[in-house]
Amino acid sequence: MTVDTAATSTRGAADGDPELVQLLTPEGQRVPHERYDALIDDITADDIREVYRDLVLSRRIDSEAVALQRQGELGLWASMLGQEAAQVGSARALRTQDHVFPTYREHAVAWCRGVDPAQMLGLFRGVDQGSWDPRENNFHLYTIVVGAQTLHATGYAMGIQRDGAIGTGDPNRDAAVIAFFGDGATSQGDVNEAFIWAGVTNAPVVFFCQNNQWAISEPLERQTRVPLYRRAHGFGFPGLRVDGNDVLACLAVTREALQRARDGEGPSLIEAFTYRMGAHTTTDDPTRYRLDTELEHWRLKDPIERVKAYMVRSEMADQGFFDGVEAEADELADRLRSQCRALPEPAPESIFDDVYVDTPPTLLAQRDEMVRYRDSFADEEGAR
Amino acid sequence: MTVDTAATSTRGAADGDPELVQLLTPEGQRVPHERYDALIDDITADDIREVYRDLVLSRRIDSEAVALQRQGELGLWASMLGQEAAQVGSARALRTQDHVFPTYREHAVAWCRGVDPAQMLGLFRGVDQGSWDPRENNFHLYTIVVGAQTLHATGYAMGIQRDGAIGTGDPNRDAAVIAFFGDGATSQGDVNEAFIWAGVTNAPVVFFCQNNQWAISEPLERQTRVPLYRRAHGFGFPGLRVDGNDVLACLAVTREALQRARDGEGPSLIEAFTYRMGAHTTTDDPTRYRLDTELEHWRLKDPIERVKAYMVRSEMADQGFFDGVEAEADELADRLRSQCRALPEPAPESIFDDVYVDTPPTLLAQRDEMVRYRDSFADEEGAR
Amino acid sequence: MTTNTASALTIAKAINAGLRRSLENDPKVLVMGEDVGKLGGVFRVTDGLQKDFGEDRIFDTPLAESGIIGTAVGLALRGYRPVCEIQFDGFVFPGYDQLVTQVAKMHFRSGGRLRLPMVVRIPYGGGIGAVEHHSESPEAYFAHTPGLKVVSCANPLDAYWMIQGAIESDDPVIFFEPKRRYYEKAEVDLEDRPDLALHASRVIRTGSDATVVAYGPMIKTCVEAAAAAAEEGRSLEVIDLRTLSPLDLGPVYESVRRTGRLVVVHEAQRTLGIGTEVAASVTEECFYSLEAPVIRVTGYDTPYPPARIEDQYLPDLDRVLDGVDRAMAY
Amino acid sequence: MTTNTASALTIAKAINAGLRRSLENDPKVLVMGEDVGKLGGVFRVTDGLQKDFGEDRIFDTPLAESGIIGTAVGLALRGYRPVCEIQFDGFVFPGYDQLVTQVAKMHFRSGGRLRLPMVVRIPYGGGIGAVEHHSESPEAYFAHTPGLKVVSCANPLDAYWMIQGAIESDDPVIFFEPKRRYYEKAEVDLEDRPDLALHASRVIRTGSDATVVAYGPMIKTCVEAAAAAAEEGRSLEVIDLRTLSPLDLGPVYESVRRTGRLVVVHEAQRTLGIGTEVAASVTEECFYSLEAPVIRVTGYDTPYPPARIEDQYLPDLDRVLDGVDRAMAY
Ligand SMILES: Cc1ncc(C[n+]2csc(CCOP(=O)(O)OP(=O)(O)O)c2C)c(N)n1
Ligand SMILES: Cc1ncc(C[n+]2csc(CCOP(=O)(O)OP(=O)(O)O)c2C)c(N)n1
Ligand SMILES: [Mg+2]
Ligand SMILES: [Mg+2]
Repeated sequence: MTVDTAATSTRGAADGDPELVQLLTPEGQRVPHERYDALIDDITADDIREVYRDLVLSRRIDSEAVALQRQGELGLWASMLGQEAAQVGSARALRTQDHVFPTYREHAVAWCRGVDPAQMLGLFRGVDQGSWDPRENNFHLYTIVVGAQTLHATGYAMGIQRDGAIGTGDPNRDAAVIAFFGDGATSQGDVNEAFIWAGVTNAPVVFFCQNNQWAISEPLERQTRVPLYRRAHGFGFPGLRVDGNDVLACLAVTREALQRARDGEGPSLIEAFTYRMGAHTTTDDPTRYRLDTELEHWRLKDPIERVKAYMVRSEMADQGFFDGVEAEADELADRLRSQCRALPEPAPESIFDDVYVDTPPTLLAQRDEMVRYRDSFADEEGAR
Repeated sequence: MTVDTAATSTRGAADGDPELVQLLTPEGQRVPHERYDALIDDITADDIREVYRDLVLSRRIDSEAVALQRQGELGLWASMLGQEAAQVGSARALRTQDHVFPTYREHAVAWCRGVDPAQMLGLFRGVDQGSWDPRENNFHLYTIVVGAQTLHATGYAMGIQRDGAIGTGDPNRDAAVIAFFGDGATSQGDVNEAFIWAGVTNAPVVFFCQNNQWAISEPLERQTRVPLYRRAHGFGFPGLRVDGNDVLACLAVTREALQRARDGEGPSLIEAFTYRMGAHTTTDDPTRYRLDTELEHWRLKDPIERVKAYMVRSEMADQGFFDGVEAEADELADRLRSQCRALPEPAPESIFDDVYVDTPPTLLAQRDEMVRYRDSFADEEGAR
Repeated sequence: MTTNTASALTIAKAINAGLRRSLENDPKVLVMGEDVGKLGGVFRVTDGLQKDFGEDRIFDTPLAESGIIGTAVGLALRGYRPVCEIQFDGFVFPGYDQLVTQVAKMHFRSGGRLRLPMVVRIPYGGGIGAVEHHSESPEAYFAHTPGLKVVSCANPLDAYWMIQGAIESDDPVIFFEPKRRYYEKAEVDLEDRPDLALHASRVIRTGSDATVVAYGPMIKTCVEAAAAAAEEGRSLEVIDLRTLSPLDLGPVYESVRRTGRLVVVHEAQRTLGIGTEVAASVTEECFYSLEAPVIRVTGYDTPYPPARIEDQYLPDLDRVLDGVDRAMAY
Repeated sequence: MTTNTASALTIAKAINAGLRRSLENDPKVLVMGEDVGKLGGVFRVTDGLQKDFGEDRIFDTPLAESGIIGTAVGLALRGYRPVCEIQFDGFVFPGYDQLVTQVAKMHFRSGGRLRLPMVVRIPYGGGIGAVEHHSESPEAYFAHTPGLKVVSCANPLDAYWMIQGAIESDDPVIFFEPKRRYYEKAEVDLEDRPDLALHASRVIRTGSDATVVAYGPMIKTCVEAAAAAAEEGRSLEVIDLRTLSPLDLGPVYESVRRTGRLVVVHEAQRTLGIGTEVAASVTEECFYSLEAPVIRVTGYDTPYPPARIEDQYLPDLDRVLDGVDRAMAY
C-alpha cells in the first residue's frame, strides 16, 4: 500500500508544469501543445478579438458592479476579477443548445451567454433572486447554496440523454451541460454525489471547477491535499488541470470535454487553476487572511494582459482596436449604472406571487392580510 | 484528456488479479505475497485456530439470528453470511485502544470486540436501539443511516490526534479508528465528505468498505463504474482491494492501514471484495433481482472453507478441533436462543428517559400524562 | 358510476396503478429511487413498472438521497416529471437540503419562470415493528416549508387518484404514504375520477358531538374510534385532512362551529406537529365556537421508540377516545 | 454586583467573550466551522480565538456542513465539546441529516450511555439586506426535533452567559444568534452570573393589558412596541422565550392568566413556526383565561423575499401593535 499523495502539491502548478495545460504564457507567448492545438485551430484573429472584447467588457461589468456596491446601489457583489479567462474560455466553448449551471460568480459566462448585464445585478441589488429566464439563454439562475447546482446539472444532463440529444452527430442537436463551481465546493457532499451520478449514468456533463485558491478565507489546503482534478479519476472519468488564466487553453479543454459529452462519452472534470484577485464578496476583507505578495504573483499572470500582448505581438490588433473596446466598456459601464438605478422595485404583494404555480387560498388570505394592513396606514394618512 | 475508466471492471476481481490482495486461495492454498507476508509473519497456528473459531462462531450467531427472526423472536436481521473473513480479518487487526464504527451488519466484528451476542439482538428484536456501551469495547453502536458513521469515525480520529495518541511509538497508546461501510454507502455525500476530512486532516482512520456487490437489489454498477478502492486516490490517500473472503489477507492489509494511521501517516481505504450470500435482511427477497449462478460462483469462495482446508492441509488442526468448535457453536446458539427470549422488555415510560441528559419539565409532563392514562385502565380493571 | 372499471386494490397496489396510469398518459413521467427497478421498491409499490416502461423511465439510482432529489430537479428543469421514492421516512434527511433550499424555492427564485413538477414519495409512520428510522412521521418539516406542497393518502381510492394528481401538479409535491396501511384493501374505480381537488380535506363521517381531524395512517384508527364512540351514543365527525400543506381547514372550521370541540390526531411528535397548526388556526377562526381547547392526541416529544413499545407511543383507538373525553370534559 | 467586571459589549463581542471563557475553562472545548480561524468568521464572532487558542482548538473545516456536524459528533464521542459555526441560517440544511438522525438521537439510541455535548451556532434572521439564504429563521425545524435543545439570545448579557451555558450542557444545543442585532451594545458583567437557567423564559417588561411573547431579533422590536403602546396608555407585558426547545411556557401561562391576551411574534413563516406551538399550548393551558385567540405576528408563508421588500415581510413595531390591537378587539 503506497501513499499516493500529491507529487505536485495543491499549490504547485507553475507555468510549464506538465500537469497544467497552457497555450498562452503570461507573457502572451503562444506555446504549442500536442493535444490541444488542434482544438483551437479554427480560431481566427477575429475570434481572438471577440474573446478579448468579452474579457474586457465582462471585467468592466464586474468592476462597475463593485463600484455600484460601494455607492450603495447594490447590497453585495461577488467579483470575478482574475477569473475572466476561465469563464470566457469555457463559455465560448459552448453551443447554443448546451446548458449552463453557474454559481454566483459566473458573470463573464453570463455575459457570453447573452444575459443582459443589468439582469445580473437584480439579485445583488435585492430586487429579485434571479431575473433572467434560464430557458432563453440556456443559462440557469445563480445558485448560492454551494454545490447544489452540480446535481441539477447532472440531472439536466440525464434529461438530455433521455431526449436522445447526444451522440447523433448533429452539431445543432447534440447537447451538453456545464456545471460551474469553486474549489471550496468540491468538499460538499452534493458535488461528490454529482460526480457519482455522472459517472454511473455517463451523463453529458462537464464539471468546471474554478480553483481560485480560496473559499472565502480558506486556502485550498483546507479542502484537499492533492490537486482537485485528480478527484475525477476515482469516480471513473477524466480530469485535468488547465491554466485558468489562459483563455485559449480554457477554450480548448472545454471544447474537448463538451464534445466528449455531446458524443455520448460521458462526463469530465476541468480544474481551471486561477486566482480570486478581489475580495470574496464586497463584504469580505481579504487582508485578514492573505498576503499581498500572493496577489502580486498572480497579477503577473493577468488573463487579459496576456491576450493583449499576444495580439500585439502577432499584429492581430492595433491601438485603435484596444481604444475602441475601451470606449465600448465605458459606454457599457454608463449604461449599467443607469440601468441599475432603474431596476424596478418589487411590489410587496409580489412576495406571494410565485411561491406556487397555483397560489393556495391560505396564501391569498395572507396577501389580503398584508394589503389590508398596509391600506390601514393609507387610510390614516388620508384621514389627516 | 484520456478516458480513465476501469481497466478492471467493477466486477472483474478474480483470484490472481494483481489488483486483488490474496494470501489464501479459495482452495486453502497459502500463496506468497511480496508485501503482505511480512504483515502476518507473527501469526501462529494457535492464532489461525482462534480465527477459525471466530469465523465459525460468528457465522453461527448470524444463522441463529436468522432462525430467531423466522420464529418471530426478532423483527429483522441483517445477515453477514459470506462476509465473515472481511469482518474477522479486519477486527483481529485492531488493538484494544482502537475504535470501531460499524454499520448494522458487522456482527463478526462485534463478536471479535467482545460484544455479548445477545446484545446484538436487542436492536433487531425491538427492545432497544443498541444495548452495549460503546466505550466498553471501543465498538460504537450500529448505525442505520447509510454512511453517517463514517463522519463520526473521522471526527473521533481527529480527537485521537488532539489527544496526542498517534505517532508516539507506544503500542499501547497510539490509536486508530476503523469505519465500516458498504459498497452502496460510497455514494452518500457523507462518506465522501469523510474522505475529504480525513485527507485534509490526515486523521488516523481506516475506511473499510465491504463491497458485497449489492446494495439491497442494486448491483455495484449503480454506484460506480470503476473499482471502489480507487476512489481514495482522488482524495489523496491510499486505497487497495483485498480478497474479502480471505481472512489472512484482510488481516494483513488492515494491520498495515491501522499502523499507518497510528503512526500518524493518515487515512486509507480498503475495499474488501466479498459477497452478500444471504438476503439484504430477512424481509428481502433476492430471487427478484439476482441469479443463483452468481451465488454458486461465490459459494466456491467460502471464507470459512478455505481456512479449514488450509488448516487441514498444513496440519494445524484435526477433526477433534473442528468438532470442538462445532460443539461450542451449538452451545452458543442454545445460549443465544434463550438469552434472546429473556431480553428484558422496555418499560413504556422509558421512552422519556434518555431523550435528554436533563429531562425537561415538558417531557416529564408528557410522561405523567402517559402514566395517568395507563393507570386509568388499571383503575377500570380494578373496578371490575 | 361504472362498476366494471372497479377493482379491489390495496393502497400499495393503488399507488402502483396510479403511477402506471401517469406513466402511460405522459411520456415525461419518470420513476427513480433506490431499488425501484427490478425489486419494485422495498414495499413493491413500483412493482413491474421497470419491466413495462423500461430502464430509462424507471431507474435505480445510486444510494444517496441528495443525489436523488438534486438530479430530479435537473430532470424537471429539462421538462421531465420525476417521481422520486425515498425508501423510508427516516432517510429523507440527506435530501432535505435540496428539498428546502432548491425544490421549495426554485419557482420563487425564478420569479415564476421555472417550474419543478416533481413528486417525492415517502412511505411514513410506524406500527410495523421496524428498527430505528423506519417508522417516523416527518411531515411537519415539509409543511413548515413554503413552496412545497404536502399530501397524504389514507385509502386506496385516494392513493390511486392523489398520486396522479400529485404528478400532474406543476408544484413540487411531497407525497406521504401510510406504510402500515399499504396492504389495506378497498374497491377503487379506475376510471371515475372523484370530483375532489388534491388539496382538499374531506369529511369522512359526520357527527355532532365533537370533530376528529386526522390524516394518513390515523384515519383508520379515528374511524374505528368514531364507530366505538357511536356505540356509546357519542357522535363524532371525522375529517381526513388529505392535504397537509397548504392546509384546507375550511371543512374543519365549519365542523367545529357545529360541534364546538376538536381533537386532532397524528403519529408525529406533538410539538410543532401538524396538529399544532390545526389547533392554532382553528382557535383563531372559531374562537367563540370552541367549548374546549383543541386536544392533540399524538406521539410524544421523543425519538420514535423501539418497536416493542411503539404501541405505547402511537395513538390508538383508546387514546383517541380519551382525547374526545378530555374535550367533552370542558 | 461588581461594576468593575462590567463592560459594554455588542452581542457579537459578548459571544466571543463567552466562547473565550469556555475555551479557557475547559481544554476540551473546540471551535470549528467555515472561516472561523484567521478570518474570525464572517461576523467576527470568533475573532482572535485561533491566535490565542491555536489551530488545534479553533479550526477551519472543509466547506461542507454535514462534515462539520458529523465530525463534531465524533469529536464529542471522544470527549471533546465542539462548538460548530454554521455560516448563515440557510446553510444549515446540508448538515440537517446529521443533526436530526444522529445528534438528536445518539443519547436516546444508546440508552443514555453516550452524550453529545456539542453546540451548533447559527446566525439567523433577516433585516440585513442580504441575498437569498442569508436571512432565514429555521428554528422551528429544530424545535420539532426531540433530542435537540434550542435557544436564542436577544441581548449581550444573555449572549455571554447563554453560550457558556450551552457549551456546559451535556445535551446538544442549537444556538441561534440574532445576526441583525450583533452590533447592539449593552453593559455585561463578565463575572456575576445571573441566576437564570439556560432553558428558562424571562419576563422582560411587566404589563397588564396584553402579553407579547418573542425571542431573538424580535425582542428589541417588541420592547420598542411596548414603549410605544405605553405612551398610548396600553400596558404590555413582554416575555423573552430564550429557550425554544424545550419551551418554558410557565411564565407565559402566568402572564396570560392575568392579561387574557397574547401576541406571539417571530420572523419565521407563520405555519408551524414557534408561535404556533405557543398558541396551541397556551390555549390548552389557559383556555378559560383567554379573552381572544392567540395572535401570531410573523413572517408570511413564503420563502424569504428579496432584500428590498424584506421590511414588508418582517414584523416591525407597527405590526406588533396591530397584533395587539387585534387581540384587544375581541
Ligand atoms: C452550503 C453553503 N455553505 C456555506 C456558504 C457560504 N459561502 C458562500 S461562498 C463560500 C465559499 C465558496 O468557495 P468556492 O467554492 O471556492 O467558490 P468561490 O467563492 O471561491 O468562487 C461560502 C463558504 C454557502 N453559500 N453555501
Ligand atoms: C440514508 C439511507 N438511505 C437508505 C437506507 C435504506 N438502506 C438500508 S441498507 C441499504 C443498502 C446498503 O447497501 P451497502 O452500503 O452496500 O451495504 P450492505 O447492506 O450491502 O451491507 C439501504 C438502501 C438507509 N438505511 N439509509
Ligand atoms: Mg474558491
Ligand atoms: Mg453492499
